[in-house]
Amino acid sequence: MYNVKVYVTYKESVLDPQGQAVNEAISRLGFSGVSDVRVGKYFVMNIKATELEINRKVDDICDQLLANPNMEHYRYELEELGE
Amino acid sequence: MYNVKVYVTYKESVLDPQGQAVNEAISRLGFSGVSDVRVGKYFVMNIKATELEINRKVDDICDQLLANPNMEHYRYELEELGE
Amino acid sequence: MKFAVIVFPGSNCDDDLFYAIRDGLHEQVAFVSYTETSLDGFDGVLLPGGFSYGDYLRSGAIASLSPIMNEVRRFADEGKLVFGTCNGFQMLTEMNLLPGALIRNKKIKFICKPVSLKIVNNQTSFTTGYKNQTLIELPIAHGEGSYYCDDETLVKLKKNKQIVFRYEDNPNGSINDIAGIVNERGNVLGMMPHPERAIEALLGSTDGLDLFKSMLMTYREGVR
Amino acid sequence: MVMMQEPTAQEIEETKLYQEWGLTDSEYRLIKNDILKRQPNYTESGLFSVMWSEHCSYKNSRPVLSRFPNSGPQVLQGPGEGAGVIDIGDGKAVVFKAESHNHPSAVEPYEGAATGVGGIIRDIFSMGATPIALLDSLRFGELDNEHTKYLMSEIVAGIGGYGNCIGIPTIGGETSFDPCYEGNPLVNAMCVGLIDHKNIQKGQAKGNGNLVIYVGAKTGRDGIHGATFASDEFADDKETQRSAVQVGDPFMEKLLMDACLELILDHPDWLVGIQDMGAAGLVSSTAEMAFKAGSGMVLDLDKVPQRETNMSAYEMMLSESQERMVLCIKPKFETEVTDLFKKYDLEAVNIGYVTESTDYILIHEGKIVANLPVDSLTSDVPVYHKEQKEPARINQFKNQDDFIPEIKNVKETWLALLRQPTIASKASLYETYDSQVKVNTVVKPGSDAGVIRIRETNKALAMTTDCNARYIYLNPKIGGQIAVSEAARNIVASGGRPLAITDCLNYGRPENPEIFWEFDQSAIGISEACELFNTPVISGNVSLYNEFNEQAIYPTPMIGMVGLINDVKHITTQDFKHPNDLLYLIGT
Ligand SMILES: Nc1ncnc2c1ncn2[C@@H]1O[C@H](COP(=O)(O)OP(=O)(O)O)[C@@H](O)[C@H]1O
Repeated sequence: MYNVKVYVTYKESVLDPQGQAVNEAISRLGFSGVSDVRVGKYFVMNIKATELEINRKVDDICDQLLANPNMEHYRYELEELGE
Repeated sequence: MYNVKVYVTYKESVLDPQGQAVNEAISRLGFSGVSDVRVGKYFVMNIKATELEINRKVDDICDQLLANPNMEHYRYELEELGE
Repeated sequence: MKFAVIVFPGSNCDDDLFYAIRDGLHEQVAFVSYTETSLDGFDGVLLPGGFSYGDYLRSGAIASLSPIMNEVRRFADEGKLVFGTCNGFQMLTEMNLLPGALIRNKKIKFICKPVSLKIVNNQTSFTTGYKNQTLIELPIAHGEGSYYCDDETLVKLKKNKQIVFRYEDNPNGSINDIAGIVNERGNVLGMMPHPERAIEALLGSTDGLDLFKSMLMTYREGVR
Repeated sequence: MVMMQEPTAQEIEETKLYQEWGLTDSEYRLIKNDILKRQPNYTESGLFSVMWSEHCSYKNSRPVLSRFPNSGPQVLQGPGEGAGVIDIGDGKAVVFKAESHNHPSAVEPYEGAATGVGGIIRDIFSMGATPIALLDSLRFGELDNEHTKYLMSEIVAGIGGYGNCIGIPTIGGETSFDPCYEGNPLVNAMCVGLIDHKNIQKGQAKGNGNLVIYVGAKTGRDGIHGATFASDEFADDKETQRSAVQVGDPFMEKLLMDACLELILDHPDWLVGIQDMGAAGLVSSTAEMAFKAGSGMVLDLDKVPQRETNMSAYEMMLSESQERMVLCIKPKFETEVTDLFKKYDLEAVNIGYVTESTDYILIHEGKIVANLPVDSLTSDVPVYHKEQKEPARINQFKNQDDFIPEIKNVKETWLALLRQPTIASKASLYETYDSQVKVNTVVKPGSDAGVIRIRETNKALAMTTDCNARYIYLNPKIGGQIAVSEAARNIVASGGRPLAITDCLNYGRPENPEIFWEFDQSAIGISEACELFNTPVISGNVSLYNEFNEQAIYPTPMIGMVGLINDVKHITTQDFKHPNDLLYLIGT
């Protein structure tokens, strides 16, 4: 069993209006020196799989569902949980 | 200057309809053994601050804007970028 | 001509399309569930707006994996007419039946209002009833309607005359003011505005009716 | 996970734990000495505390509400059920109600507003009606600080987020700004539905042996004591109250709505009663259903679908998880009902049955955890006649000279007025609501009232929400009359004839005699105007304790009115149509 954390963000070339809005809101709150805010999605899940299978399985789930390759990138972290 | 990654998720006891929908979709795609999917938000940004200030600054931004402490948890990672 | 309106869990403009065909176009129309696997007997497919699966992952993403969608793909591959509006457009891009993607509106917020559109290509199966370069008014109602594609795709869209509608006053940040596109073959149209909500004068505009009439004309003359 | 040891009945009495849940000493004594003739246990004390809260029992407001006219030949269902019902001819009727979600929205503005909309929609479809429109009524502090701007944009996004997703057009509302709402914004939502007379449902659990069925989302620990929480005021330092956050799932509600309507419309013979789980969730819905039918009920809590582990009976009964309904069905149709909901990917679970007695019995882990007479929860609640006192300001206003504004430059004054957020166009708010989905919207937000045509007839319905709280602050009785009159004018100006009203009565703490006076006086004003317009009050909602750091809001009784337009040709809108058209001023 693995605990899997997946991070999905827009590709660099894609405008991120939410990131911009958050950046502006941070400034309006009076915080200075904050820039380049990007907003993405974050998924946490448990997956049953062997060490051999797990990367392939996570890649497949990301490619087929969690990220849209036309506009998004993903990366992930695995943590083995034991049984 | 720091590169800051903030992860915001619902507290355990809060309903996560997105997580549910994604979990079911993963199962329908034919992937077995995936459970407890939770969906959160992920923010990446650059922040100008000294080592002494940075934690306080990120905490403040999270408490005041990025997370609602009534229903969400956050955690973050810092990476020093130099000037 | 017999139209299928595909209904997904969370679709909510299925009625809008149904009435447009039945009461506006006076043709046959039936709802088809996302669980079905056949489109036998139908001549056109309509993918409705709404929030399939709550749009909880990305708009249209989960719906595009439904059983019926394999059949929709086959239907499109045969050159038959497929039309998606709003959430339907988002599904078509998620399935790669149309290029690009729809992302959050530039100003983040959901927008519901009438907008002016220019007919950029009236030589498609969906627009023969319109005159080129004329303006029509259709409602929009979306939060993730900003059309995005990479430069290469945009060049191709222009070269192949795949851009069908452009916004006069871009409401959502779409690249190149794109409001609707067809596939290369010209038998699949996706657009964010809602022609099915502009069928009756009582409700404000009838500019959407010609789109469905064009589909009917194309069908009668044999799909080009 | 560490399991909390529940306090014993004796400990609850000794430590007066019940006080923390909102029960007074005398209420506790009434329960112990007169009703049960024993000490209530932990679960039972919890049931009493929510069912006897103002939010569920109207124990403070009932004497005031009894002033309202609520009958008439057009009224098919007055207050008492999920929503009121008014005949509109042709075998059809209109169903509507309004509800407040002020406190949840102050804590988590997006979800608070969204779940407010979700709750009022359930009230409408639980009557058997198809929801056709939503309206809202919003009050914020002045837009001069980031927090108010944040509240406004999140609340508006929450209302739109829910309505847009479920696919019910939001066609009207009102928004105004005043410093008195700064710490306690008001979020009132109204839903209107359409029904054929023959389909009108009741929230009842009747017939020995009939099944109690739970449908919709699983139960979690969210919103426990939400009803008590709505019956308490806010202060900066009360962080502990702020655990009652619920998240809305409009997608789930869309499935639930479609499934319930299919059951009601296509299989009336399977169904005995239906009710939504709103404030005080499972206990309130089931106890009311049994009470209305004069029945008893046995519930097996182990069968309740649970989202979290190790939930206690207390937590399950008091949870306010959203998107849940209770049905009472005939046992021979259990499989059919389960299958119908399965088609929508929803669970329908048998959690209990109706009995001939009037005992309300809860079983958890094989043990009886509560055994109470049903009436003790619903009708034995003491009714309080609160003290009233005219606030000093009222007399002061009476003796004050009329204010005569001095206008030096008409253009500047006019522009300054238009710049006031309360007067300025609200297009930037209502354009984030899908006002057209389902293609029946003839008049969208931006005119006097929203108008929805009724398909397959020539008729249409006009609807509006109105309240100018300043007038009520100045003179509650006349202000109440003005609120109803304004709503009526908006209906008439849209081509309709007023039919009836619903309301959301928002005030401060009723323990303050001046506030109670405001409450009562404005109800008198509203009643007088309703008599005159022949618009009975067919449903509504009371929200008290709207205070922040002991500063109460203006008395704000929002009026929601619906009117009938007999022919779509009569629909009128407020905008100017042609150059050289003549303008008339009518009235005084
Ligand atoms: N929160 C809201 N939701 C929907 N529509 C709104 C809202 N606030 C204002 N409106 C619309 O804006 C218009 C003006 O409303 P309001 O500010 O109350 O002015 P009026 O005094 O004309 O009633 C109305 O058509 C109303 O329906």
